[in-house]
Amino acid sequence: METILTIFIIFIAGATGTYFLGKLSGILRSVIFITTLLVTSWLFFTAVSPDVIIEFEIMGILMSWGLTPLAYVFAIIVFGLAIIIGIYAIKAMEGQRSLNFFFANFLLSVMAMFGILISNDLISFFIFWEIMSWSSYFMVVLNHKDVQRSGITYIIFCVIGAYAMMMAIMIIYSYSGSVMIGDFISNFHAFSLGMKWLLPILLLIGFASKAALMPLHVWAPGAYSNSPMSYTALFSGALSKMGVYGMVIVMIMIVQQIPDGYWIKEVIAWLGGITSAIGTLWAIKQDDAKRMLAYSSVAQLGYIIVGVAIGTPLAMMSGLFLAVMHGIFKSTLFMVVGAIERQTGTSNFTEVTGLIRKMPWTFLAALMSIIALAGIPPLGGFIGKWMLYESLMGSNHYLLIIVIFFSSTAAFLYCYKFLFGFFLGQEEKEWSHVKEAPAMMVVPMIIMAILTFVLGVFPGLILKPINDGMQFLGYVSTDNRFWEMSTIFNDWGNQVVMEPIVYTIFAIFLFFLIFLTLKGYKNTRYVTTKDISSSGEIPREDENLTFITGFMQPFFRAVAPVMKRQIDKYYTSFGKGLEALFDFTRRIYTGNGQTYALYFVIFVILLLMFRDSLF
Amino acid sequence: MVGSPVLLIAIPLLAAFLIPLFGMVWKESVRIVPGLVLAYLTYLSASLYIEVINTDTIVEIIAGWRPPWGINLVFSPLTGFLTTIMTFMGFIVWLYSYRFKRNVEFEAAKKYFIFLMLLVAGSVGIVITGDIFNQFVFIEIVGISAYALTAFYTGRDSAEAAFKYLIMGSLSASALLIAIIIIYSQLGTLNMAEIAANIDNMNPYYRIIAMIFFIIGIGVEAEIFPLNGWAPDAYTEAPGPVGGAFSGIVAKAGIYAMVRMMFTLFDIAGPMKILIVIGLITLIVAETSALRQEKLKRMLAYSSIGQMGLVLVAFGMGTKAGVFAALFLMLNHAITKPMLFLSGSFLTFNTTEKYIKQITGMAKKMPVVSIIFVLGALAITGFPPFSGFWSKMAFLSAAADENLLFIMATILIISIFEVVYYFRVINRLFFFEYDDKISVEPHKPGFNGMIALFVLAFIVLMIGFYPSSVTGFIDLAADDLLNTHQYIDKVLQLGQTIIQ
Amino acid sequence: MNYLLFIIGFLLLVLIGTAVYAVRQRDLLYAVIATGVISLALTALFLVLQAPDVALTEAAIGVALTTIIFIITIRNTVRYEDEKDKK
Amino acid sequence: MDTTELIRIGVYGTSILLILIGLYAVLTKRSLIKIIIGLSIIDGGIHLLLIGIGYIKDGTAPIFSPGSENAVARMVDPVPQALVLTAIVIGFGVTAVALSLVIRLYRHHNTLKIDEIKNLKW
Amino acid sequence: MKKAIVIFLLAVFGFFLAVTFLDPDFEAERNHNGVKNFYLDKTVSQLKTANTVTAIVVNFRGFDTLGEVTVLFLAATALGSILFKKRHHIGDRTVLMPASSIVSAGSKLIFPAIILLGAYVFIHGHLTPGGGFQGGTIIATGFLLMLIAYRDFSISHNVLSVIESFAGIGFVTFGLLGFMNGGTFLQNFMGTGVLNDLISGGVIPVIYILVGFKVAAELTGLIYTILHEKG
Repeated sequence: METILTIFIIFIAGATGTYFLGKLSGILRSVIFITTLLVTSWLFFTAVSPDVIIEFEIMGILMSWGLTPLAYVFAIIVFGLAIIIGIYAIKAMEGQRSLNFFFANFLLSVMAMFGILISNDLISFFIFWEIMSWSSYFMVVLNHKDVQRSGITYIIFCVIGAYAMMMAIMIIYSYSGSVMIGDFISNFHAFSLGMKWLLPILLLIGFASKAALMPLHVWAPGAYSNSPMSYTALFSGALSKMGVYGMVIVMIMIVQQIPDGYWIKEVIAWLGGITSAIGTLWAIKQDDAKRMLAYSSVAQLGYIIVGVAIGTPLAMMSGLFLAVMHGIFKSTLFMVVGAIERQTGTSNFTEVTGLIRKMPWTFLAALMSIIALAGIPPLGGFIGKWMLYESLMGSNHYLLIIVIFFSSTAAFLYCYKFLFGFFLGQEEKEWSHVKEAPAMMVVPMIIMAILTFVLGVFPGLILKPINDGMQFLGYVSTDNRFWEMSTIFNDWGNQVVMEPIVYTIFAIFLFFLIFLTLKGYKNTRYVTTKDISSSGEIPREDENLTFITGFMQPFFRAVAPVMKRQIDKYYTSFGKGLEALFDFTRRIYTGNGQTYALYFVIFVILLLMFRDSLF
Repeated sequence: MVGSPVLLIAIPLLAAFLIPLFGMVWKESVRIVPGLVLAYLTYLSASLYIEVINTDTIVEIIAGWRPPWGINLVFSPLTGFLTTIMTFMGFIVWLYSYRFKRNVEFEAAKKYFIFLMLLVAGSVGIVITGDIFNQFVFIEIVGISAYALTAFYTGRDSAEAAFKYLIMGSLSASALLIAIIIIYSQLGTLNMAEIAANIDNMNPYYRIIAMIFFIIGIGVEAEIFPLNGWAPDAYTEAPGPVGGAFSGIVAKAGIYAMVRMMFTLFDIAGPMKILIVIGLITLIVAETSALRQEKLKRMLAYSSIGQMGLVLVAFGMGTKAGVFAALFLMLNHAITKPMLFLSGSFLTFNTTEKYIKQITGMAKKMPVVSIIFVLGALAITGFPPFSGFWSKMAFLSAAADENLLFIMATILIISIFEVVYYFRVINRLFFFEYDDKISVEPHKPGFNGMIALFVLAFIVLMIGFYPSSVTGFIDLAADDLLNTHQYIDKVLQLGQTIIQ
Repeated sequence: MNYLLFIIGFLLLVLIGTAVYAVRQRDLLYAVIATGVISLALTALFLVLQAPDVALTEAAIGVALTTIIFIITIRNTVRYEDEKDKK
Repeated sequence: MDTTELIRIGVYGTSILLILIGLYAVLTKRSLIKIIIGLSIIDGGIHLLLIGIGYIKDGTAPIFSPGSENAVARMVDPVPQALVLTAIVIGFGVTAVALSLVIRLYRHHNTLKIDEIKNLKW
Repeated sequence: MKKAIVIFLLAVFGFFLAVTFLDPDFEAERNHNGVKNFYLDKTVSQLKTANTVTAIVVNFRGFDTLGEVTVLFLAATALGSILFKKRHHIGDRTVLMPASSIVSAGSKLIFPAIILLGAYVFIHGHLTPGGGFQGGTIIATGFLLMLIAYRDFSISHNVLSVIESFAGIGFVTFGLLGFMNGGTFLQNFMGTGVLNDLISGGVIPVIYILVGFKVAAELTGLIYTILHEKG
């Protein structure tokens, strides 16, 4: 049997088994769950090759499944993250509600992502896209928190995107008679000019809604912060990348072909830049780690989209590389928050402090990921950002560089906040009982943290598949200047200065880390967070005086005009207005039978009067 | 030869007259006999349908007079398709309501099952008859059974709903009679095929007037916009399974009558602006009204009306693809909406008001029913891999073929509202804590009801995963509807080859 | 031939007159009886228009049965369209 | 204008007027019974119209008495009569159901005013 | 205000109706023949039924009549269902005032005559004007008279129900017999006899008599139900 089909069957069987057998015993559930993930991943990495294509027909439409090199890059993210997060989730979800459903749905999500990646035609792409939408939706509302608001917002944006996409797909099908992505790309020049603009825009709306690009990003904070953290890690790490995957295809293969399509690229790039700036600003303002990371995800996806939209070889490479890196470090951070929440019961910075000694391994994972996120060498984030800057320079987007630079600098603020808020600072009696998270949670985090480091030092590991993917997209693979950075797996270029720099920085960093830790052990005077007796003010009882409270007030005063125009508010008032309008229009059903009879007569008369134009 | 189409009408009528007699002897028989009859009808319809597909359309004449003099029944791939769905759904609704009013009121139960059976028989009659006045009679049969079923509960508001329905039904019957008068006076016949054959000789003005009166005459059953004020009330007040029967059976018959009239009787080729306009308005008004409903059944009712609008738009495109999409939508809706009504009425069983907030957190107490409800909601909103997706896709593809981008966009935007209100209910059901103060007492669903729901769920999944299992049938049905000349020839010429 | 015309004309006038009366009369009992008169006029008209079968049916159903069930309904509910019409 | 023409116009005109008068009652009268009266007036008008369609000049009833077998040409159209027969009976059935609903409504609402009976709306 | 709007709307509607029906073209372009002559011919030559309307109602369009009978049956059942109350007071007719002795006596006198008339009308349905519907209705009015005149006059619901059921079953059965004998539902499978004989027209008078019984039973039951209704 075809491997792809086998993988699907295993996924479905696994999901069913997890759900039904999970009712019998928790261990059985975990075993089936992990086995499914492992077996599918193993099958995928060993037996699926790009040249196997399955074709079949549904309702007269030819569909086809097969792996492309580009999809392979994303599949690495999906399967890698799924296994690690899956192991983490088993322990992390312990004692939560609806476990059977959670794990079955988790498998469905992974299956849907895999399906998206192996779809060569738009219909099956869309089907898996929608399965991904609803399965992730059920995760968003699984915690019974803020269901009607964040859940509904999420599903609205899901379907806005999906329906835009579906409209495009159906137009493509009816105009060209084929739904193959390849056919669409090669026949694109045959579409009329109007369609040439309409189709990519509709498709981009579809993908952008998942990738949380600016006007369509409002679902992200609520959705990310309300789903179980074990899922958010996958959600932000892998699921949102599906939007990026679609955007890569559209931006490179389609938009290229539009006359004056340059403008779409510019607009998307700018939207990406603005998204990252706004996301960063909002991230700084949050007091809840989950929401902060959610906004941070929005911002990071902004970078990725900038890279993809600019579309020069270097920019594309940076976008894809950042996508992988973001998948790794953001999942780690979400897992960290999940661990902290599990151990302390809250994820609010202002409440939890000084966990560094209670949860050292978690801290290590958090630290590494934060460093990667902030883009400090030698971890992976740096390389991606560096490439992004360079490509922006190369393509003369100087203004955009300012925006990106602003947001990545501002990102330090929330990175710091995250580290300090949770781990550093004084210990409180309240948290003295907190223990390190169980090993089954810590180990995946640490593995991920190590991965950020490994990929930072040996980016070639991941740049090789990315390069293949880019060749598939039509790039010529030798921008030598760029390959020089990866030296260990030196398939492409020359030995380079980068290596000593990396090791030096790493040594300094390690030294600094040890120094900090030692210093922390020795010279701390323990007072409670509420104690500010030295400053002369008498605080009120209810005032929370942790460092994190009111973090960066002056900064926010400065950017207040920007932040005041919060886009969710417009959406909310638009939605409210619509609902009020419909509440009004449905009064047309007055409940009086006589009025209905009157409608009857009016309808007849209208038909009689407009018979010439209606018939 | 397994039987003949006339038995589809005769057997239920015979049974309806027999049931009072049986009831005097053995009380349980008033429940069992209708079920046996509906099961037989389903079997008969399905086997006739298969025969029709394999051989040729059956034109059955009645009283020995061939068309256009006698009344004739036409069992073609199209009517057979619809009849099979209707009888099957009738059986499912019977199965669901088998224990209805058990041990409570024998008389009431007897009448309920008689009405239900005649509702199905009347709807089948509307579909298979080949005579416009006969169709009128069947519409009245359906109408009176529907009024009676709507007013079935002795609560306060059911009579109100039935009365509104009755006013609209009577007015529409009058309009239908006027249309029949115009047709008869101009063409001197009541046979559909004969009318279709001679329609070109008719003065165009009278043609349009007759068509208008037909539209409003059938429009009440087909739930088109200004004539559907009764529908939400009737769906809400009727017993739960009856809401399913209305949406799964009666509305389908209404839609069929309408399109048969437009496509065959008046032989309009190409896009029909009128259907598109009416359908779009119906869709928009109904779906937006559903958005803020507080009662579950009322919300489902508006959703059902909206779907009917969508079906009309699809028919209005007038192309093969459009008709295909419309029939596919009808099939899916006929299965999914009863599924929602039936599972919804299990969920709200122990309440009289049926507020949505009363099912808060019910998934903990009634998991299987809730899951089936969600399945129905996902299917009707067109999420893959469930059945509704394929029909929505067929619809959009047909619209794209005709370059109706505006309509595509409108329908997709309206679908967003649909998703919103269905997901609000799903959220209440699954992702809220069960609360004794607002939620109702869970009801232990009966064995028969669960079987009915499982069968429907299975069909939804089957179509969802393997749409080709039904598309072949729909394809034939669509061809049948579009080929007017074939219809005329079959009825008028082949009418002599009387089936034995 | 003219007397036929006369009869038909008379019956038509009776029909319209009674119909208007039935609609305008606020005492429902009178209105119902006026409806019966409409049926009666229709019966005669059907007879004149050479439809004896229909005339018989209309006479039995329209004049007798419909009127009586209307009257029973009125006895069961209210006699006046509005409370203030009660003299 | 000959006699048949006059009869025709008179009958058609009257039926149209009856339909309109009935509709007027349905649309403006608040009493449920008045509305049903209106519906039956509409029915009457339509029945008259249908009979009018079948009428021909100097027609005779479509009944063969001994010796009149050749009168076919002068007979009025029997089909509308058969239709009216059916329609009258159906109309009676609907009226009976409507009146029973009125009794039910009165039982619950204690009024017959249609604009006070609207618990179900929107 | 509302009335003015309604009158305006009705005027527009009436205008369209008038334009449709009063236009000379409406007559001029009519197809006067259509199915009419065929029916008239066949009624005499094949069905041997004097009353063409009866032939149409029972034979040519017998399927309509089956539906029509069903509508009445449904209406009677629906009435019972709609007016259904938990406690049913039988024989407690307070709706109508007690009848005077003149009415009572007169009713008793006239009742057999009415029943006889009704029976005559439906037995001769195929020969003279009238038939099952008319005769059945006349019989029902007879019972109505008795119900009004005598407050304690009662009819067994079960008897009515049995009559109704048997008549209905008979109708469908005769239809099905035609189906088996002649090939089509409601086929006239019996010998048709001679025109204008009492025993003529084959199955037509039989079916019409069944319809008569059914209509009589249904309408009586219907009136009985509504008469026992208390406000």
